[in-house]
Amino acid sequence: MTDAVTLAGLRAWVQGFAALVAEQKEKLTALDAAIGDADHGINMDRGMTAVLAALDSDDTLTSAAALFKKVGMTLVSSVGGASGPLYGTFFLRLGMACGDVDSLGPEDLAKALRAGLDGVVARGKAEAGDKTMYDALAPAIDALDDALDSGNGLREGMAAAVTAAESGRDATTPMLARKGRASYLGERSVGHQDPGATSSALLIRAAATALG
Amino acid sequence: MTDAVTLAGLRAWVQGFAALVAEQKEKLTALDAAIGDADHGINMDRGMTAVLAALDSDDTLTSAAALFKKVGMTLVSSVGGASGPLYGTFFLRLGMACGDVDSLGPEDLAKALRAGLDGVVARGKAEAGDKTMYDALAPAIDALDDALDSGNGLREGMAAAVTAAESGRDATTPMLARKGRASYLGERSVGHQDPGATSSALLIRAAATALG
Amino acid sequence: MKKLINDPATVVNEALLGIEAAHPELRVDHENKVVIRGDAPVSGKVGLVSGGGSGHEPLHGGFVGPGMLDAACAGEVFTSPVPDQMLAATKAVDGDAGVLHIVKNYTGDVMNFEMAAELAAAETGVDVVSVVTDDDVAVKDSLYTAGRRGVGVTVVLEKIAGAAAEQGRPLNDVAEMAKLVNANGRSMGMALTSCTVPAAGKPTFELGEDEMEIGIGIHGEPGRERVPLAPAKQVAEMLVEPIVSDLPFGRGDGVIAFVNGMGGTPLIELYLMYNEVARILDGNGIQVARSLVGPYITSLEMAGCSVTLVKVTDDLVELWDAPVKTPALRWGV
Amino acid sequence: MKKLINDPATVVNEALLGIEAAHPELRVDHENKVVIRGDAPVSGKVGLVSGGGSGHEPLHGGFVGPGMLDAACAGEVFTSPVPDQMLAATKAVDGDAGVLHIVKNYTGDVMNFEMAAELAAAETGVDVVSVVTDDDVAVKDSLYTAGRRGVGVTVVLEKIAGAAAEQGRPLNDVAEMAKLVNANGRSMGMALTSCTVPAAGKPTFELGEDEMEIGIGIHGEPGRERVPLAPAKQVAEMLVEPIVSDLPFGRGDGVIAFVNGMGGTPLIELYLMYNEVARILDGNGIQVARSLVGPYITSLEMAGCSVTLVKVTDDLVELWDAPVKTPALRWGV
Ligand SMILES: Nc1ncnc2c1ncn2[C@@H]1O[C@H](COP(=O)(O)OP(=O)(O)O)[C@@H](O)[C@H]1O
Ligand SMILES: Nc1ncnc2c1ncn2[C@@H]1O[C@H](COP(=O)(O)OP(=O)(O)O)[C@@H](O)[C@H]1O
Ligand SMILES: [Mg+2]
Ligand SMILES: [Mg+2]
Ligand SMILES: [Mg+2]
Ligand SMILES: [Mg+2]
Repeated sequence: MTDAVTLAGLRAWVQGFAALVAEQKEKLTALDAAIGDADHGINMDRGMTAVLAALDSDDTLTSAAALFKKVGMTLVSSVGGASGPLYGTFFLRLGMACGDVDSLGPEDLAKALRAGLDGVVARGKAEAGDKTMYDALAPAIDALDDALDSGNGLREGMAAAVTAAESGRDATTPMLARKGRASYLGERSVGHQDPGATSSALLIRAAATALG
Repeated sequence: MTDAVTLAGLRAWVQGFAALVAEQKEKLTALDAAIGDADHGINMDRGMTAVLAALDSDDTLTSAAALFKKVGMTLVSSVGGASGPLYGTFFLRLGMACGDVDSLGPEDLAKALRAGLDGVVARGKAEAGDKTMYDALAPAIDALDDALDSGNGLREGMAAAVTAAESGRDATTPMLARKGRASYLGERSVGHQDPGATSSALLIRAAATALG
Repeated sequence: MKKLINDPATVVNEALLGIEAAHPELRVDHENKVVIRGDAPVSGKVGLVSGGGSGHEPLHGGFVGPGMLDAACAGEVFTSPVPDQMLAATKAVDGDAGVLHIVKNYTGDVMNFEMAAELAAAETGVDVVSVVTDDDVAVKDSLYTAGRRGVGVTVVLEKIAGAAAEQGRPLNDVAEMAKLVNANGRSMGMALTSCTVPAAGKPTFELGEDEMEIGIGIHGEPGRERVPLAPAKQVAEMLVEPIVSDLPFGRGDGVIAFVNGMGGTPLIELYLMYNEVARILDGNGIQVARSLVGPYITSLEMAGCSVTLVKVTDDLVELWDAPVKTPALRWGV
Repeated sequence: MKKLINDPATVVNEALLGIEAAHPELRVDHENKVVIRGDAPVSGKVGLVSGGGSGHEPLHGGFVGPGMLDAACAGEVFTSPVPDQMLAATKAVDGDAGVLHIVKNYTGDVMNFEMAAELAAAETGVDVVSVVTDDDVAVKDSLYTAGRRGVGVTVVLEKIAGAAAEQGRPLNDVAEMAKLVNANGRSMGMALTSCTVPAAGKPTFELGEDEMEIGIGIHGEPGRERVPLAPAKQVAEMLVEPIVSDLPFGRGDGVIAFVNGMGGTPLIELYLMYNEVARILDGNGIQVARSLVGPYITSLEMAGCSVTLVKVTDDLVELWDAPVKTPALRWGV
């Protein structure tokens, strides 16, 4: 059996993420209303809707690099706010790391995801425990690495990543925000789940569904 | 028995009116909220409070003319809105008609009240049925005249005046306003009791209590 | 009631203290609650006095200064000032060229200004001429009412009459200009919410979440009719159509177009409304010579807006463009 | 949700159409949602570009014009604009003297302007310097947060930097002036009500009839603490005390004192608040050199206010007094 991820699979991941964001739009916005400015769902949905349109209208996306560059640029150009540059940078770095290929193996995918995460950190300087999307993404990618290292296939690795992302997301609730708008609330940010961590958990879930 | 009205009685009338206005302040404002701008009770109470202060602080008020001039000027200078000039003019004309006396008989009082009413009309051009204070004052003064003409004393006359004022006041409810702010509402003014007619009924009631 | 105040009884006096502190170029007569141009009386210049109930800020105190009003009398919230105030204002701005009283057509305002004019005639020799604004087309069959209310046109009139006075024109000219503006101006307003008179403590009327009032005045009075909430495009039509058909305004007419905020509506919505109004005017072949967008004649914290159109000739536009230096309107200086 | 809009999705675009229609002296790039000074680029002059989420009007578009900004980028409501917009704005105002980016300190604004500066460096040779405003003292221990928010000082900074640029000063001077204003400015805000993001449809937070939020920003974010409603006098103390003790401001200091309305609070209350603020400053021996009272950096229809103090020297006051001609601030011309 081969675990190789195809371009079609990567597209399906992006489209699946767009679908989950659209479905969870109100939820994400409500979470942002509690500790931010009530627009995270609106922002992400605006961005992923633009991404879907961009993918449809562009048939030059014949490599992982091209595909994710398109996704990243589209997010940067349509989302705004904190999540635009952050998700945008994630996909731009992801694409660069994937390179000009139309299929890649689990280890390469894991490396590329890590590169995307590094991009988020480079842009936003978030650390573990700051109550941001990092707290969902980082554990997920660590879990994927561990699974693959211990000889599991992509399906198992992705399943582990989803579990890690979602417990990472849930773990943001008791955290005191140190980045983004939520940090302005000080103690009052405690007890609320971070919207960005929540959308990032959707990103990982979509990956598992499409690639796992 | 003498029906002559003394200066003390006239003062008591003014003070009684002030007391009733203070007591009915919210009611008058609520009526004005429905078809006006929610300030009639506030306006009248501000004015009559100023009047009480003026009467206390002034010991030159040794004639009906002086007393009512003071009341009228104080209302003009402290109430504003439509009711300030209207009630102010009422008392100014009332005082001029009473003249430099410290007591006067029922007929003279009735004549003076009529002069006050004429002042209201001169200032505001209201006619019967316009849904204004006129619709309470005019029937009251007519009733007083009739009672005195048919040989009744001041007490009976004043009792008749109160009845007439209050039915005049109630009769404003179905009227379509043709003067003042309420007239802007057109049909929507129908079904609401006129605030000014309501305060005028209090004026007559206070007169009956003090002079009747 | 949620307001940034200390005591409902002292709102007006305290706001006047704030105006005095924020605008050293103005004088405030606190006893009479009159905001006065710092260099008043300007000798040889017609003095412009306006005033009315408070709660419409910046009207009128925010329009005191070179090129506009010489003095503004502040009444209690939504209650006309008293004659003593107008008399004091008239004396303060009398530069021996006469004084113009600018009065919004409300029974209380008209009667109090009338008494003030009578007192001024008796006490001082000063010539006083009064102009009354009555531009609100929401008031129908005005023959059987107190007449139309004075609303948005008052702002345009005070600017244009102020410019005429600043040019040294005689009292009658200035009054004529003022009447011309009123005769050629029409307004219509609407509300999304009511407002609360501080001394009353609760909203003047209640509006459902899905309702709006069309044809309101500027005193939290209920309007002519209550209708379901509608998109800005339709609201603009409900306001502009009756204005245009009333004067009427026709193809080729030039206008000053004024979209006014009622106090609680943010600027982003007013600009959006202005876009709709401009489209409708364009569709009717009406040319916008000048425009004004913002909260200039308000009704406390009421959410809503009004539209005012004034048909203008070149000389009126010139007077509109003339320098003005007041807290709320300032250009050319 | 009661708003004068057509569709939550098009509020910003339609408001920009209104701004364009109402202000012929400005240009609007609708594709990039940028308001541009009509005569831009002014060759030899440093170009000033700002921008941010919409819903703060008149900030920033209302401050575009001679003596202030050259261009303003409008993001979605409460959402930072995207780099493409800032890049387009930067190109539009590049007069070969460099471009200053004025950025309010929010993670999104900072990161998007950063990306725009990177793109500008890559695509065009233009020098871009960025200044970030972070004056909100409500944000405590800012070392462990995204830092303090940029609020009221932004208005003062844009006016003063705009005047410096208009004088033909070089990019670094203009940037220094801007940083000086931010370094010497502090703000604090409060809310009586929440506000509703059109696309969200319901208030960002709920406040009881007897509660207020102290230490709010300008995005309907909840504040630092929720306290019982208090008289204006105490509200003024809650806002001014933390500002004065933070910089700190001391006896003899001269300041620009700015009482800002959040969008839903009427001017009469803002003047009343200004009176309280002026008293407190007076009690602290702080001299008010200049003042500004009104809704200049708002949070949609939120009721509330903020206080901003900027310590000024004579040369800053001179720049503040310099001519400015924008929709929202206009004097000296
Ligand atoms: N510095 C940062 N690093 C990583 N993630 C961040 C950072 N700042 C904010 N975020 C994420 O962005 C989310 C908010 O996104 P969004 O609401 O779309 O932007 P904005 O805060 O500008 O309105 C937060 O929930 C958080 O997860
Ligand atoms: N032209 C008029 N003639 C007689 N009474 C009038 C006239 N206009 C108004 N009123 C009376 O004044 C009352 C309103 O007074 P008030 O609310 O104090 O003044 P305002 O309408 O200026 O707020 C009305 O209820 C009506 O009885
Ligand atoms: Mg957000
Ligand atoms: Mg009334
Ligand atoms: Mg009134
Ligand atoms: Mg945002």
